Amino acid sequence: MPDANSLYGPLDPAPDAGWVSAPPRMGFFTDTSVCIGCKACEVACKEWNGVPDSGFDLLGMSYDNTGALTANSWRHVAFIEQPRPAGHRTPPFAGDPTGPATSPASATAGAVTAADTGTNPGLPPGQPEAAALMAAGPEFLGMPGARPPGRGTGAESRTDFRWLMMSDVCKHCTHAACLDVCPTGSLFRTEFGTVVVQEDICNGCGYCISACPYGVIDQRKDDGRAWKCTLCYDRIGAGMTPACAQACPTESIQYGPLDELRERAARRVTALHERGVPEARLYGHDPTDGVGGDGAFFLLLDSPEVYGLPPDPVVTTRDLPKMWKRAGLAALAMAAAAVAAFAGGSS
Amino acid sequence: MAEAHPVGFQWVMEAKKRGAKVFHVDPRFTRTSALADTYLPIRAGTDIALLGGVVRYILENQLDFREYVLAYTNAANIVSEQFADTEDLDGLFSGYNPDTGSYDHASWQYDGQEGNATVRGTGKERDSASGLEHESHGEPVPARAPRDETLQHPRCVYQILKRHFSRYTPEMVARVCGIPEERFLELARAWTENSGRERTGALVYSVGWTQHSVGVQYIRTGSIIQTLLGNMGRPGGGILALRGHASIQGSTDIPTLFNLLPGYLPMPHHADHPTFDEWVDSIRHPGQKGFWGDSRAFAASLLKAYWGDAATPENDFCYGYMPRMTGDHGTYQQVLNMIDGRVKGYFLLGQNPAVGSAHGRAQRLGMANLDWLVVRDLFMIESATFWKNGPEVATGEIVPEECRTEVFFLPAASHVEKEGTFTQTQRLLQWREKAVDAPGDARSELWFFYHLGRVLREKLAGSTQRRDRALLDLAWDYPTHGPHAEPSAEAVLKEINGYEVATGRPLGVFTEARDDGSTAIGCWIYSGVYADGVNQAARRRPRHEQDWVAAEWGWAWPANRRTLYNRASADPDGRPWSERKKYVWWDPDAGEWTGYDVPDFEKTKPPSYRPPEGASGPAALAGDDPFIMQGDGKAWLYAPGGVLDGPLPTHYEPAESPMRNPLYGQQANPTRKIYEHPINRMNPSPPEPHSQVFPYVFTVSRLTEHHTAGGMSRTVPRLAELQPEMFVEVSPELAGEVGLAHLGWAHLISGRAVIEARVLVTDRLTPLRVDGRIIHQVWLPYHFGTEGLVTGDSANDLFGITLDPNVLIQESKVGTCDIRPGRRPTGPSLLDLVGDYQRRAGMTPDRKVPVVTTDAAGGDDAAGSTDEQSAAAHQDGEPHA
Amino acid sequence: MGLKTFIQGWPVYRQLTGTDPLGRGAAAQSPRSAGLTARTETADGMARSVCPYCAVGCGQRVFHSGGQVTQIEGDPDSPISRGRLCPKGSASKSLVTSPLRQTKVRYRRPYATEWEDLDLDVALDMIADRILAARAETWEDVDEQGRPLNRTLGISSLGGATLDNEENYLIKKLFTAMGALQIENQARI
Amino acid sequence: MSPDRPVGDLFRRFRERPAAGRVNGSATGRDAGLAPHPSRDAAPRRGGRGGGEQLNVPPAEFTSYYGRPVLKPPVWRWDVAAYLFTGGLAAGSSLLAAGGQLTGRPALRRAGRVSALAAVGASTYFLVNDLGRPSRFHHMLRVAKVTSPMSVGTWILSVFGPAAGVAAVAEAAPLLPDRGVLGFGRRLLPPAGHAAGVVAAVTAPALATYTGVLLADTAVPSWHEAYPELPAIFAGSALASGAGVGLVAAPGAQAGPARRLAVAGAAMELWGSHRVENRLGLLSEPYTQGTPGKLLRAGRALTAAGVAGALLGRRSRVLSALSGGALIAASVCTRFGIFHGGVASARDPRYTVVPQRERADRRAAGQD
Repeated sequence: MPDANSLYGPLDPAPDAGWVSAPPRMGFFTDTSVCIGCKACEVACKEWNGVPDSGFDLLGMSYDNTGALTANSWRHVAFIEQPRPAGHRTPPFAGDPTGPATSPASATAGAVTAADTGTNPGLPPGQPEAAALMAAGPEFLGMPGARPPGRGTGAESRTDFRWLMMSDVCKHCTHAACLDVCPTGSLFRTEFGTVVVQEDICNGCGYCISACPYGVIDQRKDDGRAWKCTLCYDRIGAGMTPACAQACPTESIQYGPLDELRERAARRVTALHERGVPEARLYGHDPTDGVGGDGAFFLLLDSPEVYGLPPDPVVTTRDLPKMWKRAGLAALAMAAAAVAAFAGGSS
Repeated sequence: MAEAHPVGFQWVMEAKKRGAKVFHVDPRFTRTSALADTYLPIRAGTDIALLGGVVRYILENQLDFREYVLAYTNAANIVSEQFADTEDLDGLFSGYNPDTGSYDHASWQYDGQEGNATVRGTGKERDSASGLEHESHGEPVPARAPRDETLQHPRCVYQILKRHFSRYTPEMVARVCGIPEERFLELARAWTENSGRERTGALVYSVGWTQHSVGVQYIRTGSIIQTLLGNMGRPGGGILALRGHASIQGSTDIPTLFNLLPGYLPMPHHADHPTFDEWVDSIRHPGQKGFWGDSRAFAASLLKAYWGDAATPENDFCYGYMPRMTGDHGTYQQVLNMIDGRVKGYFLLGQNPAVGSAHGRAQRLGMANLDWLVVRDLFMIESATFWKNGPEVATGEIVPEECRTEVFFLPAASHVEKEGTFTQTQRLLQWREKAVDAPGDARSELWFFYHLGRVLREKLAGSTQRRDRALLDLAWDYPTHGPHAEPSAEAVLKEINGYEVATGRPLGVFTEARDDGSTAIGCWIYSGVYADGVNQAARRRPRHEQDWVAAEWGWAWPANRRTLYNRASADPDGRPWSERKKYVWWDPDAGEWTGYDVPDFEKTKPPSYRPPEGASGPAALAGDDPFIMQGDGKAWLYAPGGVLDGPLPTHYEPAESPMRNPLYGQQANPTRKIYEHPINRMNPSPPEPHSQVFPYVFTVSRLTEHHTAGGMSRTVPRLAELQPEMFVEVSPELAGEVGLAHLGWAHLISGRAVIEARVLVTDRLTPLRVDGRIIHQVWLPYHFGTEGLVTGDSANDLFGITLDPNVLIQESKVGTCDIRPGRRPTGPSLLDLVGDYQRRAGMTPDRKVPVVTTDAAGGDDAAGSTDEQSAAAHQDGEPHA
Repeated sequence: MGLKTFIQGWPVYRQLTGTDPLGRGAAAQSPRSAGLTARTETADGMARSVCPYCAVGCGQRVFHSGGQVTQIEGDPDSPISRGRLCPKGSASKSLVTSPLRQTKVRYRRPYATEWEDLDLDVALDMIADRILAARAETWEDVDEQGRPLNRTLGISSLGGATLDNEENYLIKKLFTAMGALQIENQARI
Repeated sequence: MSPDRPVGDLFRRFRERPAAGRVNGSATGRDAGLAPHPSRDAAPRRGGRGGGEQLNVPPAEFTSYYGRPVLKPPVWRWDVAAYLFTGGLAAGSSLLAAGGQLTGRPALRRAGRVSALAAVGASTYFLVNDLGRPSRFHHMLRVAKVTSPMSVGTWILSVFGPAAGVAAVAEAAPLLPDRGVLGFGRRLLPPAGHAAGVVAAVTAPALATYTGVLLADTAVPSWHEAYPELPAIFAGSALASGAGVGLVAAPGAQAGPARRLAVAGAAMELWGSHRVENRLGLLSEPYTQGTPGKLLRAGRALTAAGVAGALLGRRSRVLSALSGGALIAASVCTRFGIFHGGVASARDPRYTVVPQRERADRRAAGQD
């Protein structure tokens, strides 16, 4: 039965969605600190789920020629080149006759490239300034004009460099707006606590696309329906591992019961901090966050927005009761006005 | 490694988790660098200088694993007083013959063994790539050589090594490689600190290392370090070659190579091996230690497998049928012969030289001058369509209506449509089960060659020609099955394994081989893969059900040993060097060798065993001679023979370099294989003039998303979309200097070709300060061509043909070029642009590439400042852009 | 089947009567979703294979139904790869099932500008004839000193690194017997 | 390059060149990045010289993956915006009709019922037309989800639609013959029409206001943050447009209620849009700039004009009709303005990242 936290707050989603004696909630933990950017996850996903290609375009976003999560890319590997220290590693270009860094400039060029992903809205062009900051590092947030040294955007020579890679995927939120706004019940909560689009039901109303706070779900053009990661519903139902996690060579993508993954992740962050990687942080692991925690969460080495993730997403349906209340008041006002208009006055 | 072998890289990550420090040396910052603890950018083609620096660091600081070195290597051996080092001869060793560009090895021998040398400086061994034979065994040396266990003798290997590498100082490493001293020292320190009794370090290279004019010596330098540090034959140590094709190891063991026969038996040479006995003795070297002593049995058994009943001891097992080498018959020689019209027919079997081989233009023009070409592949590849849409069609060099080559394209079966074994990069054979039937006309090579042989034999039936006997007497009766009469791969594997002729009993191990015709063995090192009539390569015991060595998964040659020379993981007395690193050891109670792996040693030969006088072959191996395939049972820090370009590695500049060799007067490898052919013009290097016309260094390699020549990746949407276009990676500094825009176009020019690519300006590349100059390097993927879903110019077109002398592998990992903004010209004007560069670089058809360096006056100056010069050069070239 | 079952199958009815009033999960699940299972579970068979790309030798499981490959994924039993595959290995199914694959013999006669079709047996026969002709034309019996050569330099071959050991064995054996010496593969490149 | 000259000098000098315009959102990035060195530019180049200039513009106070939007902008096309209008119009008209029906103003009743049917018909078309799989429209009736405004709306429509239909059809009663089956219909229709008209009127306020929640219940920043106002704006806009119909259709004698409705509606609408354009801080921006800004300003002007006309033009049938038209047009502008304002806020990562980043930083600050 619906829980008190049905719309917001910590919640075990499967029982709330009417699953009696549901199995433990399953999810992904994606540890970007061991990602080698091989894109096996993208390919394995497409092979298993028969996802079409998303265009043959060189995007110039480092080695990212996919661009974003779309209806035709359910896993997306982000690549970020930054002239920044990479934790414990000694500066790669120390002592080399280098000039200023180009990462910000190249990123700005990549920001405006286009790709026909075969989906809608697919991959809209970006803002060069924001791209430059992504490539230079997030320190500038809220401090316009500041140009701390060593960020390679000045004239000094670059010595530090790091190449961030991260395999993004649907977050399978505890409070999934896409699911709640779906008018057909096509998007539904599985017994594993995951969020799945039922392709035999979806009629392409597009509501889920505007509702997703992560910009994950997307519409396939020639098909009209919405598509996204199913966390391989068919595979996990058969006790198998999702295709991407099974393929991942370095265990960057880990699949398992969410509780276990959260503990593993916490241990990993501590280990990294001890090894002098203070920038390591978890994202989407916290059941008390705006979406009640993600079923697919991440270990990041920079702020979420650098990876194209919202820094502090809140599920829109948190405010739904207030919205209905406002609508009710408006409706009453409307009715009252009508009555008054006819009752009052003579002519 | 993360780039080209991601799944193998999982083990590096495991090691990292356990605290291992990972160093990555590469001209460009790759996905591997991103995960490494330390990344060292290096100038392409200078690895020997870097590794030599490490050797010096070890020796100068006495950091070698002395007990190991004394017991298991030839460090104490004393070398002939006739030997002169590169130190004395400014980059040449003693015995150099300028006329043939090769060495007489006599002076390299151990003291008093000078007469023993088999190599006499005729260049013959180079032409027959004899170095390849040593994939599994060393050059002949006498069992016993004079030694000085104190390592003090001035002519002992240890002291020679010390002198030879004395000039490879950190300063010199910085001057040559562009690696700052402190960065180099970080590497040297970590490597030595993590080697020895308690710890081992591993050296992993991808086979781009072999694609240099001194490729073999790169690996030699690595093995010298690993041997000095005691990292050979021990767990967590060794040198691991990451090879790039599913069964490239297998195709070397069972060679489709001109100079080898299965099991590294040499292909007979017309002059050296007129008779069976001379041939066999040249392999087993009577009186020498080690298992090659039995090679008469291996050779006889191979011929028996080839010619069956016709092969008898009386007729030397049909040795007379064997074709003979007269010189270099390698793939590049073949291509030049094609251009000259000397080759009639060409088979391409899952290979795409139009994209994958150096000097693509030569490859395509060669194919355009054949009578007939047979291409067997999964997809329509560039090498099958060169006559239709190759770059030369655009330039008018190939006109379809005038190209006489008759082309047969035969579709091939994929890896799931046939059964058989692959041998992966660690010598492990794995059997593949067949899943489905091949579509349409697609057939396996097994089918094609079996039936081709059948048809040939039918057509020749009754022929009285002597030359046809070898075909008619060939043992060619393999059981077939299915509607297409597919031959049985398992039957062939059984023949490879070898069997007792009388009973047909499969052999269990190569020691069962006989030289009396009673055994037939297709490839002696594979004996045991079909032991007891069981396909050992098909074993798939799950990893959780066995220990970490996983000896019951597949089968590794020889004799299912997973780590070669693992006797060295125990000390001379047979005790593990350390508890942490125990692997194989002597069990005194059981009186046999035991451990996690199959001991790479005679099972019951105790450590204390000493051979009797005059013993030879395996019997001559002492109980503490771990390197059982070597002529003296020892690991060689110094190679008295077998390596054609010197007993010790020496840094030579690449055949095409913008730099003068800072170490020696000799610029490039004096024994490298050069082809003087009008189509094969090499860019000038200092001290020759005009090297500044090609001021930039370029290197090529793989992307994770593509495979070699692209035939298996540009044809697959899943992969094509991930790297959809040919591009070139340049540093911001070079971009600023030349004027390149991120995502704009650039074209690169060498003395052979012009190619264009989209530009990625990235901080992952850096200029290097080398010998007081700034050197810019660019990187390109070599996967692109004109066929497939995504197309682009082929990077390999830029390379010329210069080969390593030992194995005749081309230098295709480093070259010089010019790079300019914008797209390349098309049509005939493209040839004009190349011609213009050739003119300005003085690359006339009659120009002779200097083998031995003679300092041309002003050469150094000419090489001084590339920047202005090339800028000037560009003005000349302007009209063509 | 009747109105009753129809009504009971109606998610709204299940919302009102079941444990999922908000229609989020159990009530909204479609019969198709309820019946979903991995196609590997229902495959006709599974072949244990090895990745065809690089030389690491990762284990592959090849699932097939009705003579078609339906899935290729890593073999978790393999001590080499532990069930993992890189993007290339993961794309193996697309590789072997690609519509771009050639399945018919193609023939380009001299000076032609287009391909034409050819029967496989005819092709094999023509190739055999050309081999014999090339041998006859370029055969070398002995060198100038009368030492045996037994060879032809008129025939070349390149390839093998992507082939099976058994195949390389037959290739080398046959070519050696026909005196064709110029046999090479990627190991030289 | 000589050892004494610092590496990348040309590069640096180039990058320090004063900005020469900014990279626009052009589809190809070829112009961006590092511009070629003039003397060496042999490449045929598209567009003008872009280049490292981006680095010279003051850094934005937020970042995003290659500056790409974090959210997926709504895929809804113009017809959803149009539906917002027609739905409101249907609601307003049916209220007008019911009023006319109950207070004996046949002209208002007739006009209201007819336009209600027309508008709800159009609404249905727009809704179905916007689906990626129109043939699956009926899947909307699979579930009834209070968490999904679209589901709620579907059910409201499925009550309102038929009711409005019957009410409108009832207007045709006088045309039927008074004998036979049709005669029976002629006698039956008016009462049925009455009942249906009332049903429609009762559901009308819900129909008019749920669309506010429809937009607010999304991740689109400027829609979601405006959730307190959107229903009011849409309710007002619906009333105004309904009143507009009355003013156009009804003779002066009967138009009194329509004038009063117009005033009430306009008041609600203006109050609401004023709030969203000022209360939301950064998220108000999209409503004040570009097309959305223009539309909303036009809407406000037209509303004002319409109301003025309605009040002053009592005597003039023409002026009343004109002001009625103005009110209807105003409603169209408002709906499209709100719609596009939201879309713009989703397209620009700034509106997603900045507020969230500030919130996160505040929380972090609060913690330590």
